[in-house]
Amino acid sequence: MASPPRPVRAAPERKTPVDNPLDNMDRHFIARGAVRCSTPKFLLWMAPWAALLVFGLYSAALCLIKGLNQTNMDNRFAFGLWIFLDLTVIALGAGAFFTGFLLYILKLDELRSVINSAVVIGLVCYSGAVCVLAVDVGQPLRAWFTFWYPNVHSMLTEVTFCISCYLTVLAIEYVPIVLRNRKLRQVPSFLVFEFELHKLIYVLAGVGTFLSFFHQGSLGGLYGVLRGRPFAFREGLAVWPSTFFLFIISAAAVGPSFILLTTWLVQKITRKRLVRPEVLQLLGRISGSLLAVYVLAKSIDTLIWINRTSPETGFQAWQYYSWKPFGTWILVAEIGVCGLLPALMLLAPKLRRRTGWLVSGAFLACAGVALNRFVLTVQTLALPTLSFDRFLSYTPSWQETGTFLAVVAYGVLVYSFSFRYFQLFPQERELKLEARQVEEERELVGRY
Amino acid sequence: MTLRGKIPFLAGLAVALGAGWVGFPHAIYRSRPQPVDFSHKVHADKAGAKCEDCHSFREDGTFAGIPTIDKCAGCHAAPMGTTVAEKNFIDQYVTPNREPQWSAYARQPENVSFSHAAHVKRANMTCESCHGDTGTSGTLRPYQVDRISGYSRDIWKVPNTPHGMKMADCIECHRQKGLEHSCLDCHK
Amino acid sequence: MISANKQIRAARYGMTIDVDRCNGCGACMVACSVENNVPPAHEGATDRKGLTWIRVYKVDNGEEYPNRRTAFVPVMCQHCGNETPCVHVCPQQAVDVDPSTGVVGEMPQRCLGCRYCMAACPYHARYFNWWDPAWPAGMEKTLNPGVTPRMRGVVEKCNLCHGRWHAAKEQAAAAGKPDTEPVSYVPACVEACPTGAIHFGDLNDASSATAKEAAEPDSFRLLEKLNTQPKIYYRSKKDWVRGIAAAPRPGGAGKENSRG
Amino acid sequence: MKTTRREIMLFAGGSAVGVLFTPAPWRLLTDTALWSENWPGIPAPARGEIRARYTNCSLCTAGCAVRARCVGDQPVALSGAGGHPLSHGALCAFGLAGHHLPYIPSRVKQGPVKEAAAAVADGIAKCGPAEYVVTLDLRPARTASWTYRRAMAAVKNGRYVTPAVDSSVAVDLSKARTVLSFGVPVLDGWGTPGNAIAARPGFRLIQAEPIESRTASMADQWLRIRPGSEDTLAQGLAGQIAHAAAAEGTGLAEREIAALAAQLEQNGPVLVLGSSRLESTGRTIVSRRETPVPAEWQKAAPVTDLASLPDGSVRVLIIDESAPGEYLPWKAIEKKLVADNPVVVALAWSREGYGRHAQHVLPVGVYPEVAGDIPPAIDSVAATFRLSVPLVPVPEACVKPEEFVAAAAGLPVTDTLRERADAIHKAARGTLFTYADTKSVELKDVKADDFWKALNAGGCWIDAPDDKAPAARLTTAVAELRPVEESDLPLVVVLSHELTPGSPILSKLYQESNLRLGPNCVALHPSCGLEDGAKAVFETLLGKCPVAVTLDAGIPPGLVQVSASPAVLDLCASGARAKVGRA
Repeated sequence: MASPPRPVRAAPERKTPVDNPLDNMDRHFIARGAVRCSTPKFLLWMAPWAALLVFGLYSAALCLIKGLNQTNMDNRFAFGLWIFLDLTVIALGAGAFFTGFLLYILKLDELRSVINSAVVIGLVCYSGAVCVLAVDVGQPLRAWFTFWYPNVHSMLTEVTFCISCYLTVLAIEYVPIVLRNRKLRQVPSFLVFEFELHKLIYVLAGVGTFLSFFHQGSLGGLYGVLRGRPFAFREGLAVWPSTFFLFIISAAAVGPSFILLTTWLVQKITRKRLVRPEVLQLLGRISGSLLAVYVLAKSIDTLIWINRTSPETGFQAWQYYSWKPFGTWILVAEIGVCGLLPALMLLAPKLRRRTGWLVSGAFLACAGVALNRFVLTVQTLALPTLSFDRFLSYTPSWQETGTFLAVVAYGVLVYSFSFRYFQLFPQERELKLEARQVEEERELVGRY
Repeated sequence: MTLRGKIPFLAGLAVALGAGWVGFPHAIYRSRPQPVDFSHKVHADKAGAKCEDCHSFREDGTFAGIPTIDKCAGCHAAPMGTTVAEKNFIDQYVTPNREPQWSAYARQPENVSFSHAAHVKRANMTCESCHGDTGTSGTLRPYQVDRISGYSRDIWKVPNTPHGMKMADCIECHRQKGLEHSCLDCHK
Repeated sequence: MISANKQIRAARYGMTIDVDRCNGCGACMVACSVENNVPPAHEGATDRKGLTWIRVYKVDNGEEYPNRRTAFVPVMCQHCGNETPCVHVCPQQAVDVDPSTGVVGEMPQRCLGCRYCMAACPYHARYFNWWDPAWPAGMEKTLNPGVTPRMRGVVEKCNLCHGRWHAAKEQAAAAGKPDTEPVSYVPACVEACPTGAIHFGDLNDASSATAKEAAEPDSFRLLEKLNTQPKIYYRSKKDWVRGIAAAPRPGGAGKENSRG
Repeated sequence: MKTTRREIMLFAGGSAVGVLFTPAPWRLLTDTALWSENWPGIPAPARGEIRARYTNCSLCTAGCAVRARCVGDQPVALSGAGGHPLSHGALCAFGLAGHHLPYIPSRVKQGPVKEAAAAVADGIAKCGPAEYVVTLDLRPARTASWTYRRAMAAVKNGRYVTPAVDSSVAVDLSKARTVLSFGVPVLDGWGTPGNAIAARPGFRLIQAEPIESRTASMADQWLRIRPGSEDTLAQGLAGQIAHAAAAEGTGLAEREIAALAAQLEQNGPVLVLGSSRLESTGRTIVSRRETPVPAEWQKAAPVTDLASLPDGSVRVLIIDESAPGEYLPWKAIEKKLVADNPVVVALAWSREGYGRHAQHVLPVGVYPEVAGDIPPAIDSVAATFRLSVPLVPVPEACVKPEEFVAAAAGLPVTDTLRERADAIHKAARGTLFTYADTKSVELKDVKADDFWKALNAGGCWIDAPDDKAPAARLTTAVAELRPVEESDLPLVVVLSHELTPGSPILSKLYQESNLRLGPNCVALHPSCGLEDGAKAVFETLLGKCPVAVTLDAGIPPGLVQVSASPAVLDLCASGARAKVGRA
């Protein structure tokens, strides 16, 4: 993806360098007005990720064919790395629905410049999560039972339904992005289809938002309902435990941060300006304010849990933290360092204007949510419930890690591909033209 | 789009529908002949045998199912009729005292715990209500088994009855009788 | 459901386990595995990847000699009677409570192996088939036809010997007894316990020995405060043993001195 | 007309849509799910009529009464047969899975029967004046044992050797008010489990052993003594040495010993197990009448103690381990063999015993394949006669140990069990207890044939109580702890009494949980520096063997608990010095 540092002026789309025909054989597919690196360079970038993906697929195949004995999970650590991964990526992928929500429902038009990127990220995260889930169950052939004999009381049913529906929505949202590809536009019926689809986008955004709110919540509920695990169990508002709502807020908060983070990353790697800084700052502001709300809610919830919920089940909250290495530091890190701190960083206009602060704020926010999901999945299972239990440890096997990495590789590949051939950042072109004008003016100034 | 343009699409549609509705239902089953050409009818009429004469209960209350060869030998030690089928049966199985490898049409999956006693003795159900007219059939139809799941075709549909022997069929009746409590009522 | 069928008196099958009588011989674990066609361990199996529907834990009071005391606690599915944690988490109704017996049943053939129920169970009484079941050549002849072997990738657990329940029911039917007859059988572990530490019966039937024992002052249930209302009652005259019903000792203490 | 790509795509699209409206995809979805219920490798249990058959467990001398639930003729589950006056319907973990034994992976399936017979005959012929032909019988006092004794009497220089167990002495738990046990697993497999449990309320149990065993945890009092100091404690209590000295040697407090001594004074009768230093009081240990044998058997070789044979003197050694009994370390046996190629034949069903050392290993039937009687248990005051009856057919390749030995000695092969039964019937004492109906009848009211039938349908003859039975002494009737051998290895061995080999299902007790110590496993204190489950090497002066480590805070530092499998017993006894190092 990284393009050679060539003077911007030298790259108006009309005269892209054709010195070597091999160099840019796919240029007709590249969006008009965008400059991308040469094909070999692109392939060079993709190769290692593809290799990683293959390795990952191999380890996943092992788990499917030989069974889950390939993992280091066991009867006590029934959930492991994979569930942690699912919860995290789905939280990070929340940017897709939330940006859509802000853009199409709340009419926050500045976000149009990142919505496509957001959709791609969402698609990557969700499809990745679903694939890993399919490996994680012992009998994938029976996965459809959940749809045929659903247990409506189970949070997992809610999750399964919403995620699979929302994945479809994302796929539909992804189609127009594909169809706007320079080459595909030439097919008239595609253009029509794309136009029709685009009229749907508000509906899709609405549906997507609704679905997402639900499964983000039910993912939280997943652990909140475990009355057998006092460390995770939370009291309910209506039919849902508090974690249901905490997950919605945290996901909504961290989604924009993750988009901010990825966009910044892409800009760094490609050495291009893709969106105006104001957009990133806006994302930061949204993320920050929601994060503040989350931290507040989380703190209140934690206090209630420490002082009422947990003691009522016979477990003194402090004793959870007496099992090393999971000391109280983890609580501090989760709410303070990775919650309150980034919230303040992103809310302070001065800091926000500095890319360094902005980005590290966003990063901390993401880290915080990841930590939260880790605590809920891994620490919950590690802690003893019976008085004669042991405190357990678990390290994933290479097959588990491989499958995990496959998702990462898959994400990078899909994103890189989309970035190269589709218009992920509408502002990219105008930003480039501006840059050129600035350049020319400077020259004029220089001449006289 | 013109009709002409639609033709390939419609063709594909037709082919798929045909294959799916006509070809597939046959292809999915493997057919296996029964070892002996046995006639329930003859035994019912000539020998005046009732079902439970051969398909009996054991002392422990379990159902014996298909009778063993010594039961047959009880009458067929020597040919009673003149049919070739009977002669072959005696030569191949009775005389060498070899069990025929019957295939039970109504054999339920391994995880089903079906109690004939509960249905026949307590609920006084007739054999026909589940097994259809097998008891009066003149010949044994070939045993058809699903190629993938390995379950008998009768599970899906018992010939000449409105029902099959699927879980849904059991539940339907149990629900009417208010005897549906949990999975492990009928599963083991 | 049950309401539709008045003549069945809803029972609550339960157990009382006298911890003071248990000498940790493991007969119950063996009898259970034999009865329920639980396969021998795969060579890769450990005490965390094994299949033990009933598992006897060796616990002690954490003291040093001469005050050190040890006891053995058999733990199987506790058949929770209230908000049964595993039932309402299962996404596809593979777990249910039989209203006519109170037995928490699990259907391996319906299970997709998501293991959510295992995370939900505070008693760690549910076990996952990490391997396909395997018996040494010839030993499959000794399998019990009353219980079907499970396949790899599904969860299984104690169901109070439902195979025996079915057999008892069938014999009652064959003998022409009505369905209202309270089913008379005992699970394999109860039959096997050489010290007679485990008793099984209907907790709803106040006249039954089990119900009486469960009501004794020295009886207790594991993690009672979770309010899962288990139907497995434990008994002991020793205070420290009754203490094990409570939440774990805080970090480190009693970490490695529980074996089993 | 030529088909365009566009038409092909349309066609494909059409069929794709069409398929969705046929049963095919949905049925395939269902079928694959159904297939996952019975995919390859999941056995379907055989169906058939459920019947109960009765026998006696022959895995140890307890010979507990067994009720076998059979499908057709194949036992699928064992349980204790209720109402039995001695075993009280109890069955231990090993007995409960006894019906798996014919299929254990370590089973000996075939062996060089003819070669072995020839070698034995040759050996007997070659046997010099100062050399012996020996039959080693791990479980004496069986009818088969009598055959061996008669055979050895018929052979020149024949000797009948058993692990020194005196079958004429019995322990009467019901008489004891205090039981002082030196590491004897009174409540964990010793004697007849059912009987010990039934008698338990009647006595106060004091368990003296270095590690809190299952018995110790159930005892009224547990004395944690230094390993190997059992004798010292016994001497102290017997007043042979001062309490101070005893305290010094055992690591107990002096007043503890004094208190204990006083207790034994007041709270008699006292039964002492595991030490012959200390007298049992009252009639808690009595001599037991021999189960009648046919008169013509009396011309039999006496029981010889292995130790009494001179080293390098055994030319032919036939070991019968068809019935598990006390295992003599191979080292002790080996040095008795002649230097120039001795003949050693092991009659075994498991490769894990002497089969590892003998040059001829012959397969024999295993419980519940073969008929055989079980000698009365140590805690059975009355003589008994009960048969372990075959429930499953024995493989063709197997030999009958008695017949093999009898043939070697040129003895006629007869139905010895039936002869014994008739001899008992002739004596016309005692009662016959039958399991199916849990009834007892006077033997004199039973016809000989009915007696024989009853024994084979699951029954037990129990001798009439013998009130004049004189009090006796346990010499070494209970496996006595051997003294610490001299060595500077850091750890002291404490054997745990686990019975091996057993059914693979016993993995529930060790591999899949840590309830018991598995074969070739050692338990150490967490401070030992090894990790839980680590592979390690167990080493004594006599050699080394690979073991798996279990960490257990219940084991005092400096001790190592080892499960007594043959491989381990070849290396050490309780109290021996050992070390456990990384593999």
